[in-house]
Amino acid sequence: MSQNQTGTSTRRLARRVSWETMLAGLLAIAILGGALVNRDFLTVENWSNLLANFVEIALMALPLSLIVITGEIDLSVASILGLSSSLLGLLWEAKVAMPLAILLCLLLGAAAGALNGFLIVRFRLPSLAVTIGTLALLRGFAYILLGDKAVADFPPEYTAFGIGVIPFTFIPMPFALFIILAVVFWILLHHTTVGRRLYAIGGNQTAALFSGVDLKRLKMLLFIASGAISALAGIVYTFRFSSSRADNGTGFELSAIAAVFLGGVTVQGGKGTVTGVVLSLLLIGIINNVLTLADVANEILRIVTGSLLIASILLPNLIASTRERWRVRQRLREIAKFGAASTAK
Amino acid sequence: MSSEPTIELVDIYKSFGSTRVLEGVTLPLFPGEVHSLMGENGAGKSTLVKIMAGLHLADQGAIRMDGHEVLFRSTAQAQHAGVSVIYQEPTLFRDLSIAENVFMHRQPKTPYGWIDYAAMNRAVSAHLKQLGVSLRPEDPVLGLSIADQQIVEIIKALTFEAKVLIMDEPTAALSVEEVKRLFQVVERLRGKEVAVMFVSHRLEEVFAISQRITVMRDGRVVGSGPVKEWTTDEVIRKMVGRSLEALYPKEKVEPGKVVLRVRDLRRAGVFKDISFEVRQGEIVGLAGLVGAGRSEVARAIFGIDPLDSGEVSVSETTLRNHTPQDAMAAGMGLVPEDRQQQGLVMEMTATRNVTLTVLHQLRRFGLVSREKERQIAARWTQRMLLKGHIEEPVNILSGGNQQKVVLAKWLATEPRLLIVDEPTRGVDVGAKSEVHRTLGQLAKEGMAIIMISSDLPEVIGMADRVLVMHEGKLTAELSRSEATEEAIMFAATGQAASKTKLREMKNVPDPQE
Amino acid sequence: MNPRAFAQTFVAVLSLTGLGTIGYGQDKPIKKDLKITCVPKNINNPYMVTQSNGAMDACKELGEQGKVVGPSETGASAQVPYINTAITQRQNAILIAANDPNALVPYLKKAMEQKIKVVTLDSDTAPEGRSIFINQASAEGIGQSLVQTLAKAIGNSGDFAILSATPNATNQNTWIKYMQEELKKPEYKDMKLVKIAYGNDEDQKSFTETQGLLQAYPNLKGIISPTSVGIAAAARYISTSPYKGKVVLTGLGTPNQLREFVKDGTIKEFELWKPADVGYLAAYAAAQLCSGNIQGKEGETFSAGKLGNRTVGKDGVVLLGPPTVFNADNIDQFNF
Amino acid sequence: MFPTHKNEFKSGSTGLGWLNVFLRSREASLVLLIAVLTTVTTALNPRFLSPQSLKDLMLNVSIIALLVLGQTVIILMRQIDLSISSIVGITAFLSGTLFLNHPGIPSLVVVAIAILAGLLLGAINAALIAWGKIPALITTLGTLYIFRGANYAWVHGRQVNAANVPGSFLAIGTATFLGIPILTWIVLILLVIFAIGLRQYRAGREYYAIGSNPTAAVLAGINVSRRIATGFAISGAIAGLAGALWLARFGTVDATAGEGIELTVITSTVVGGVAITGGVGTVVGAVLGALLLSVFSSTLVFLRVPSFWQQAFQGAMLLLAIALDAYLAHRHAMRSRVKWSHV
Repeated sequence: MSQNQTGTSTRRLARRVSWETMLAGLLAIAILGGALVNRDFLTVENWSNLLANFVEIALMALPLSLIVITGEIDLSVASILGLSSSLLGLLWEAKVAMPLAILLCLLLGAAAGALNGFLIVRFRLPSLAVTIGTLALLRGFAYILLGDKAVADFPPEYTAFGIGVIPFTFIPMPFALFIILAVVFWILLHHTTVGRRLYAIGGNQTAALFSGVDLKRLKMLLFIASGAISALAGIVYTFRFSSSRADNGTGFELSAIAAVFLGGVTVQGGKGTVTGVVLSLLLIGIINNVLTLADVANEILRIVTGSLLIASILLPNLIASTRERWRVRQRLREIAKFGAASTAK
Repeated sequence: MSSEPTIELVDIYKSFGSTRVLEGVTLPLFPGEVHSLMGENGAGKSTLVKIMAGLHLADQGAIRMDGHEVLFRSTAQAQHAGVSVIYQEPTLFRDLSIAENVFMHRQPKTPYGWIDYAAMNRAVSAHLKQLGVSLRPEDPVLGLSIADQQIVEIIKALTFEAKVLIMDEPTAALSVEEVKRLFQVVERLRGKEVAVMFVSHRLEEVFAISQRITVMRDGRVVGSGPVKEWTTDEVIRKMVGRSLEALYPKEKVEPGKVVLRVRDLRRAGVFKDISFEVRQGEIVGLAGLVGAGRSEVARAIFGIDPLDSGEVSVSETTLRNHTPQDAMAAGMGLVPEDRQQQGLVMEMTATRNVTLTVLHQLRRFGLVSREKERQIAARWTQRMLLKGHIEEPVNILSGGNQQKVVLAKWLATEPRLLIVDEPTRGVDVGAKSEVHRTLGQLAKEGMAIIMISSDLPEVIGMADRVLVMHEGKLTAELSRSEATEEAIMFAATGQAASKTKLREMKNVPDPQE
Repeated sequence: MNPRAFAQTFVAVLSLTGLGTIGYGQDKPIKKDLKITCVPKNINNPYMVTQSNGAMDACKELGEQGKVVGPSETGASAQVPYINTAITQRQNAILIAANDPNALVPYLKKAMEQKIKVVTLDSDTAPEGRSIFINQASAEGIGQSLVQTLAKAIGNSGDFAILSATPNATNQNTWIKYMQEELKKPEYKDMKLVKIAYGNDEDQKSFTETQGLLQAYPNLKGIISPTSVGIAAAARYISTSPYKGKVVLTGLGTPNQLREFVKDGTIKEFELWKPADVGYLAAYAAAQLCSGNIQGKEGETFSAGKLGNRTVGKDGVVLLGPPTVFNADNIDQFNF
Repeated sequence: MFPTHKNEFKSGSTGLGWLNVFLRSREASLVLLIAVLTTVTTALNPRFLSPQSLKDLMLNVSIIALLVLGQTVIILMRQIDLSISSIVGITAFLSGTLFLNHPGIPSLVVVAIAILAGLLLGAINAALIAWGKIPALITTLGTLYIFRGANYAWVHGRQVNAANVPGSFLAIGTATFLGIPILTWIVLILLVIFAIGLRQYRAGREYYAIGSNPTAAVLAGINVSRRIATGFAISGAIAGLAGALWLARFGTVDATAGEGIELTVITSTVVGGVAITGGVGTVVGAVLGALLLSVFSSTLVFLRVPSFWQQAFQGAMLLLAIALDAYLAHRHAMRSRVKWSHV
C-alpha cells in the first residue's frame, strides 16, 4: 500500500513540475526555431524589441496570476491601463508635475482595484461578472476623461525611460521594471506566508477561513495591487509610445489572461507558479516575434495563442481521463470476477 | 416475517484505500416493513446506503432484488430498479419549483409533447395534501426549510413508486412536529408494501417506527431481529460493544482556571441563550442530535459565523472583533466537523496544511524558511503518530490520517482552548483511539477542550462534563457521573420538556394550523 | 562586377566628368532590389488594401522587393512591432499610414537612425518621424471644398454634422480643422456644425452613429463624412430611411462603394483621389530617397513613374494632386 | 459558508410591499424601466417615438437580442460563451462570399449554410468543454482568438459590399411587415421558440437543472455533458444565423464584423435577469435586458449625451444588475434561515 502511495505521489510530483519544464522546452524550441528560420532573430536589437513588446501585458499578468490562484479573475486590467494612461495625459496637459501625476495615476489604479475588490469581497459578487462590468465602466471613464483627445508631448526624460534600454545591455527599461516586479511576486508567492495563504484560499476557501486566513483582506489587497500595477502598465504604455489616449490597451486583458492560463495557473484556483507565467509570457512574446520576423501575418498569431491556451488544459485532461477510464475498466473487470457475473436489469 | 425480502444485501465487502469499511454485511429489507439500521458513526451505515443507491460499487458480495442479482452502477440504475434514497442533505434544484424538482428528467407530457405542468402540479399537490403539508407545488425550493426540502425528497421517492425507500438520517434536522408528519408518511408507505430502511441515531424514533432493527459496528452486523426482541439497552450495548474504560483514556484532571466563558450567545434562527464555561484540563462534551446547533455554536465562538448577540471571553479577556484571527490570537483552535471541506486543503501537502495555522512561526528574515516549516510539521505530525509522508498531498491519506493532520495543525498553534467537532467521524478504530489518547493527554497538560460528538460512548468516555443541546438551546448540563446515554438522549430529544409528544409520535392526527 | 554596381559606378563617373545632367544627381538611376515594407493602418481595411496594392505595383515596376505587413487592429501601439521588425530585417524603406501621430515617432526615428527611409502616406506623423509625407490631397483644399459642396447643396444655411473615423485619426482631424477654418468665413454664418461623431472606421459603428445623428438632431441638413467607411455606411442608412433626399451627404469615398447611392440620389457629389496612386507615389518617393536622388527637402523634384514629376513641398509634404469630384455624370467612368 | 448566490423573483413569500412585488418579476421591472425611459425621453424629444426611430431601435436590438437567446441557454447552465462574436464574424463574411461567388444562390441556402457553419464552430466549443473538460471561460476565450484569427487570415482586406448582395436578402434588414422589420420578426419568432423550448420541454428544463445544482442534475439521471454540449452547439448555430443577418442588416462586411459584441450580449443577458451563477432567468427577460440597454443608449443619443459616456453607463448597469440580484438572494437566504420559530 505504502509503495503504491509513493508511486502516486511521484507521478503527481512529476505532473506538477512538468508544466514549467514543458514550457521551458517549448521556449527552447521556439528560440532554436527562431534562430534557424531567421538570422535576424538572435540580434541584440531584436531581443530588445521582443522584450519591450509585451511588457504591459506582462506587468498585468503578475497580479492577475495571484488573483486566479485564489480562484477569482480580473478582466478590468486593460481598462485600468487605459484609464491611467488617460489621466496621465490629462494631468500632464494641466501642467501637473510629472512625479505627482504618476502618483495620482497609481492611486487611481489602486482605487479602481479597490472598487473591484469591494464589490467582490464585501458583496460576494462573482468576480467574472463584476470585472466585466468594470471593464466597461472604467474604459468609459477613460473616454469621459480624455474623449477624442490625444496627449503626446510628454517630457523626453520620461519617454526615454519608455523606449530606452539599460546601458550596456539590450534589456529595455520597462522590461527591467517587469523583472523586478516578477522577482517580487515570485518571492511573495513562493517564499512568504502570504503566498502560502493564497494557495490555501485557492485550494479550499472554506478550509482557509477555518484556519484563520483573512481571505477578505487578502483578496481586497490583491485587487488593489492588480489595479495599481495595471495603472503602472498604463504609465509605461504612455511613456513607451508618448501617447495618452482613451483607447490605449484595448483588449489587452485577453492576452494577459491567456498568458496566465498558459502559464499553468488553473481557473479553479490553487495552482500555478510565477515561473510558469513568466515562461508563458516569454513563449508568447517569442512566437509573436518569430512569426512577425518571418512576415507571417498577424492573424496567425491569434490562432497560435488561442490554440496554445486550449491545448495547455486539454492535454493534461485527456491524459488524466484516459488513465481514469482505464482504471474504471480494470475495476469493473475485477468486480465481474468476484461478483459472479451479474448485471443490472 | 411476511414474505421474501424485496431487496437483500448479501455478504458485502467494501474498502476505501487501506480502510476496510464493510466486512461481510448481509441485510434483507422486507415489503411493508421499516427496518432500522443503527450504529455508531463510522460503523459503515452510510457506505451501505451509498452502495444501495448506486453511488459506490461493492468490492465483493451481491445485491438481490426479488431474488435476482442486480448491479447498480449509477444512481439512475438504482432508481430504475425501484430503489429511492433520501439523503440527510437534500439534493434539490433550489431555483426550480417543488413540482419540477420531483419530476425532473421525467416530467409528464401532454399529447403535443409539451410538459404537462398541470398534471405535474396535480400529482405533487395530491402528495402534499396526503402528507398534510401546506406547500404549493409551484413554490420554488429556495426558501424552504430543511424539513420541507426533505418532504420534497420524499415525494420524489413516492412518485418513483419505489419498492425500496432508504432514508439516511432523515430526521436529523427535523422538529418533533415534522418528525411526526414524516412517520405518518412512512406508515402509509408501509401499507403499500414498500420496504423501508431507516437510518437514525434517535433510539426513540427507531423504536416508534420500525418492525426490525439491525445494529452495525466496525463494518459488521452485530445484531439483527424483530423490534420486540430488542430493548434500548440492548441496542446501545451492541452499538458500543466494548468496555468504555479501555477505549477512552481520559484521566481525571483537577480543573484549573476558567479558559472560555460564553454568555447569552444568540444567532437568530440557529441558537440562543447559550452560556457556559470551560476550565483548564477539562474536556467538555457538547452533545445533541445532528442539527441541534452544536457545530453552529462552535463556529460562532470561533468567529466564523456571525453572532447576533452575546459575549465570548478567553482567559477573562472579552473578544472584541468577531473573527477567527482574533479567536486564534486569544488561543483558540477549532477542528471542524468536515475535514475535507473545512479542515484541509486536499491538494496541498501535509506540511503545508499543518503550518497553515502557524505561518508567522515560519518566517526568517520575512521569508518562509522551509527548514522551520518542515520542523514544525514534523514535530506535530509525529506527536499525532501520522502514518504517511508529510510531503505528499493529504488527499492520498486515509481518513484517520487526514484527521490527524487536522489535529496536528491545531496543536501546532498550542491553543489554550481546542474545540473538536466530530473528531473521530469516519475514522478507523486504531486512529480513533489515538485521537482519544491525544485529547486525554492534552487535557492532562492543561488544555481546555470542547468536544462535539454524535458518538455518545465517546462523549461519555471522554468528557468531564456534558452539555446537551436541543433545537438551538442548552437543555442539560451533566457531570461525568450523571452522563449516561439515556440521560443525554433524554435531553437531546427535548424529552425532558415534552415527553408526551414523543409518545404520541406514532399515530396522532396532524393538527393543521 | 554586378550590373547594379556597374551602373552606380557609371553614374558616379558620369557626374564626376560632368557628363551627367545638371542638378542634384536626379538622373541617378533608381536602385533595384530595395527592400520596402509597407505598413497600412490595418490589414483589413479595403481602402488600405487598395493603397498598399498601389505601392506594390510601383515596387514591381521598379524592381524592388516590396511587402505589406501590419496589424489587424488600429491601436496606437499596434504598428510598432512592424516598424521594429523592419529595422531588424534591415529594410531600406518603410511606407507607413500612421495610426497615431506621436506614438510611432520614437520608433520611426530609430529606423531613420539606421538609415532606413521613412515615408508616411495617407495619415502623417509628426514631421521629425519621417522624411516625406505623401499627402493624398491638400488638407486645406479638402476642407474647403467639402464645406463648399455642402453649402451649395443646403443653400448656405442649416445644421450639419461630421462623421469621422477614429477620434485620433490625424488626417481626419486635419481636414476637420480646415473645415472649421472655412466655416469662419461670413458666407457660412448661417451654417452650424452641431456634432462630430466617430464611426471608428468600422462599418457597423458608423452606421449606428449616422442613425444617432439623425435622431438627435432633427433639423440636420447635411452630413460630411471624410472617410470611405463612414460615407458608405451613412449612405446605406440614409438610402433606406425617410431622410433620403432630405439630408445631404457628402465626403470622401470610393466610386465603387458609392455608385448605387449616387444613382439613387442619396449622394449628389463626393470626392476622392485614387488610393492606389497614393501608395504608388509613396513607393516611388521611397525608392528615390533610397537612391539618394532626394532628401525630402522643400523644392526637390523627383520623377514618379506614371504620375510624372513631383515636387517636395514644405515640411517634406508631397501632394498627390487635386481630388476627383464624382457625381452622377461621371461616376461610371471610374472603377476603383 | 460561502453560499453561491442565486436570485429568485417568483417567491411565494408574503407581506413584502409594493417594491418587492415589482422586483419579484424581473420581466415586469424591465418593462417598467423601459417604459419610464421611453416616457422621459419622449417628453424631452418627441421624435423618440417617431416610426423611423422605433424601426431603428428594433433593428439595433435585433441581432444582439438574437445572440442573447443563445447566451441565455449557456449562462443558465453556469457556463459562458465568449466566442460568439468571432462566429458572427466568420459566418457574416461566409454569407457574403456565397452571394459574391455564386450569384443567384437562394438566400435560404445561404442562411442555412451560415447556421450550419455556426453549429460546426459551436460544436468545437462543445467538444472541448463537455468532453475535453476545459472550463468554458478558457475554451471560448481560446476560440474567440482562433475563430477571429482564422477569419482575418481568410478575409484579409476583402470586403463584401451591399452591391454584391441581392436586394431581396438585404430587405430582411430594411423592409418591414406590419410596421415591424423582418429582422425583428425573425428574432421574435425565435424568442417564442426558445421561450417554449426552455419552458415546455424536458431538455429545456434540464438547462435550468444543471445550472441550479449540477450534482443533483447527475443524481436525477441527466446526461450533463451532452446537455452542455448541445447548449454550446445551439449558441454556435444562433451566432451563425446572427452572422447571416448581420450581412442583411449592414450590407457591408469585412473581417472585423461583430468584434467586441460578446460583452454587450453577456451584459444584456445578465441585466435581463439571467444569473451568472446559473439556474435562474428567462429568455424573455434576457431579451428585455437587451432592449433596455438599447433604449438606454438611444436615450443617451437623443438627449445628446456625449457618446463617450455610453460605455461607462453600460458597465454601471451591469454592476447594478448583479448587485441587485445578490441583494435579493441574500434577503431570501436570511428569510429561509429561520429553522425553529422559537429561537
